[in-house]
Amino acid sequence: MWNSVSEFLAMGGYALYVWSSFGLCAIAFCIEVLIVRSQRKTTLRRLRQALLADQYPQESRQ
Amino acid sequence: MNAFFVMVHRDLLLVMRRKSEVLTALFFFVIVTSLFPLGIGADTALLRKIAPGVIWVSALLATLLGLQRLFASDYLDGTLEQLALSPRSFVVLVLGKITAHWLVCGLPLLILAPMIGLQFDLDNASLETLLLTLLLGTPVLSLIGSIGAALTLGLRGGGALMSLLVLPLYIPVLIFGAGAVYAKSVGLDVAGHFSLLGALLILALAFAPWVSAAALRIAIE
Amino acid sequence: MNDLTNTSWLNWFRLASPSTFYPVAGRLIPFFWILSIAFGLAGLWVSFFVAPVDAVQGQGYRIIFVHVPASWMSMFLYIVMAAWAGVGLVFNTRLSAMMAQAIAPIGAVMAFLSLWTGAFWGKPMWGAWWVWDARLTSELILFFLYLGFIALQASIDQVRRADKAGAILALVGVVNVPIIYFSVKWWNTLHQGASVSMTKSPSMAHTMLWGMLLMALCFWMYAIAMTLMRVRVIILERESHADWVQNLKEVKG
Amino acid sequence: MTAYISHPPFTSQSLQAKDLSCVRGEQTLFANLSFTLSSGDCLHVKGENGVGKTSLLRLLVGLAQPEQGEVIWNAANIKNDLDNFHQGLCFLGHRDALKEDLSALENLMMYAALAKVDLSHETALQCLWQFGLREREDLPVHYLSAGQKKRIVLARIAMRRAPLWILDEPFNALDFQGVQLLVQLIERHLSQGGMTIFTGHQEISIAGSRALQL
Repeated sequence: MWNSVSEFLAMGGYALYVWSSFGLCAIAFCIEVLIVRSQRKTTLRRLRQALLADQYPQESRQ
Repeated sequence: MNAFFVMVHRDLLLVMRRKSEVLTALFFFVIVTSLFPLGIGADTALLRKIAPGVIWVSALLATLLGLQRLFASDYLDGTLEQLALSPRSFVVLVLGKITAHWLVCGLPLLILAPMIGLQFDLDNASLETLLLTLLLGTPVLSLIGSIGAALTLGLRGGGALMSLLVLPLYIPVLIFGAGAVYAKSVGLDVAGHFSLLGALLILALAFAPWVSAAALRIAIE
Repeated sequence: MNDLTNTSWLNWFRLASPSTFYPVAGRLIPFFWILSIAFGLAGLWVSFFVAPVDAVQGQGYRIIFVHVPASWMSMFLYIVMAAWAGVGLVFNTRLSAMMAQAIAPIGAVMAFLSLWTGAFWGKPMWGAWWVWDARLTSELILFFLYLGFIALQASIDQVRRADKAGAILALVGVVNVPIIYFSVKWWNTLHQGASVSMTKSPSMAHTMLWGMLLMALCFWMYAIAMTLMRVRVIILERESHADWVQNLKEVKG
Repeated sequence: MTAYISHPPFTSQSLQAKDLSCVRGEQTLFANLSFTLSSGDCLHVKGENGVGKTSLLRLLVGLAQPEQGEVIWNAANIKNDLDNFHQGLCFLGHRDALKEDLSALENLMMYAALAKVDLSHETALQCLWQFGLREREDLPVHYLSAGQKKRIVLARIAMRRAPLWILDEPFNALDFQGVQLLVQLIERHLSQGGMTIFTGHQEISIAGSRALQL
């Protein structure tokens, strides 16, 4: 199909459009994964703090 | 049916007592439509072409403006709870309120539209089609809009949120309404448009009051 | 007979409780990630190295291998979201409402990608970034419906009301989507005559279909993995007071 | 007190709460609360602020769903047939639920129409006068004082022929006379086989009423 890497990258003159389409999808998916992972981290941290606060009520109440 | 007329009578009575709120929505309709020639220029051929679209979009926005008050005052003074708990069927009462809103915010648009048609130099045939589409379309706007009003009842920023929820659902009515006038001006047959507008009206009449009542029950929980 | 349904129904509903669903979802996520990557690699291989060049549109047509799956998924996910929301409304199960809330952002991303890849497609083929093509316009409206759902759920504080209001909006939306698609298509033919459709290029090579199908499966597996990841976060946020959350190893740690 | 709007006594009915529990946000307000109310009973729900009195009433009325447990009206869960339950219910919430722009008479007539009670003009006026609203019946409600507004609500309750009254802090904003009026109204309602549940911090002595401490 492609006889050289540069021809593959040129994508018959449509390089900008084809690669930005695929690139955009890849980036969108990665961003979404990162967002959800960071949400998970912050939620877990908040839960841990709440747990610690419960375990030492006197200390947290002073 | 008595409950329906009780609600319509009460809401019209309330509107008569406080005319200012209603007139703002109608003035809004007139002002928005007369802005377009100022923005686009007075070339009558062009104005005649965009007239149906402009009038229909302004009707959409005017109805949306009027919808915010549909349930808000009853929600604030506790009457909505009493309506939900009254022996009458809540859905019929909600339909009564929607009809009252249409009589106050939808019908006057029909009366104002010819005046605006003159501004846009619309010929009689297009004007007549426009009035018929508005007659069929504005009740659908009130019905679908009531769902948005019920869902966003009591929320901060409810107005903007309601337009985000409701405007996409208005698109079919806008397309068939404005499309009918365009088709008429181009000489195409408009029977298809009117039957579709009628279908939308029947669908909205069948579902909207029931869905709005369910959304209201959730809002006052 | 009734003890059979009894047990099968029982563990089905037991699975529906967040505390049992949370670990199950945790184990499923890597499985779907592997599937998504596998289908993705196969799809990319077919779309770039197997599918022939298009006679009319040259190499540029390969954008359909992302554009069409994204459109399919945006539509499919809206229906799945509305289904979960409907189940949540009827059976009053909290987990289904959480699933609907978890699916919405992914559907919105798919619609967003479909719009942008459609624009990248339109520029070389028709010379304009945005074309009032029937499908693209309907996709834009579907994107607004997603935004409406997410905005409504975000602006309601009480969780119970947010779930139910979102469910009603999703069900109203799912009834309106076909009407909107039909009316936009009607509007499009009225004003412009039949527009150039993207996928109906004359010789739809067999391999092109395979390319799109594989990429669609990749997007689907990705969507499931993302839904499960997001729903686990939602479960943690909503059940933060439940004691099963507190002695989770991630929390006790 | 001249004759009220007279109506025949009620048939025997019963309201039963079966291990109700209510959660607001993350906090459980009360759990497995049960009681039974039959004709002629009166229940005074007591408890300091925020303990869940209003939430309990909203559960009993069907405005909200309980976390667990059920509310049974005449041996049928209210969830199954809400409309039928509402035929026999008169609920008074925190807010007076009166339209400020309408007059006292218009408000009363509207509620009569909603309650399927055909109230003639004279009886409506009669009813308003009994509750001390003489010459104020045509005044828009927002000119009236809180006590006077509450008296319109009392007129609404008296006019409404419902066996079950659920009143949320009905004695607020009422002067001494108003309190006596309401007590007599409730006692008369009980003597006719009606039922009443009410909340309130005032010490109210109603014959045969029992207290429920939340």
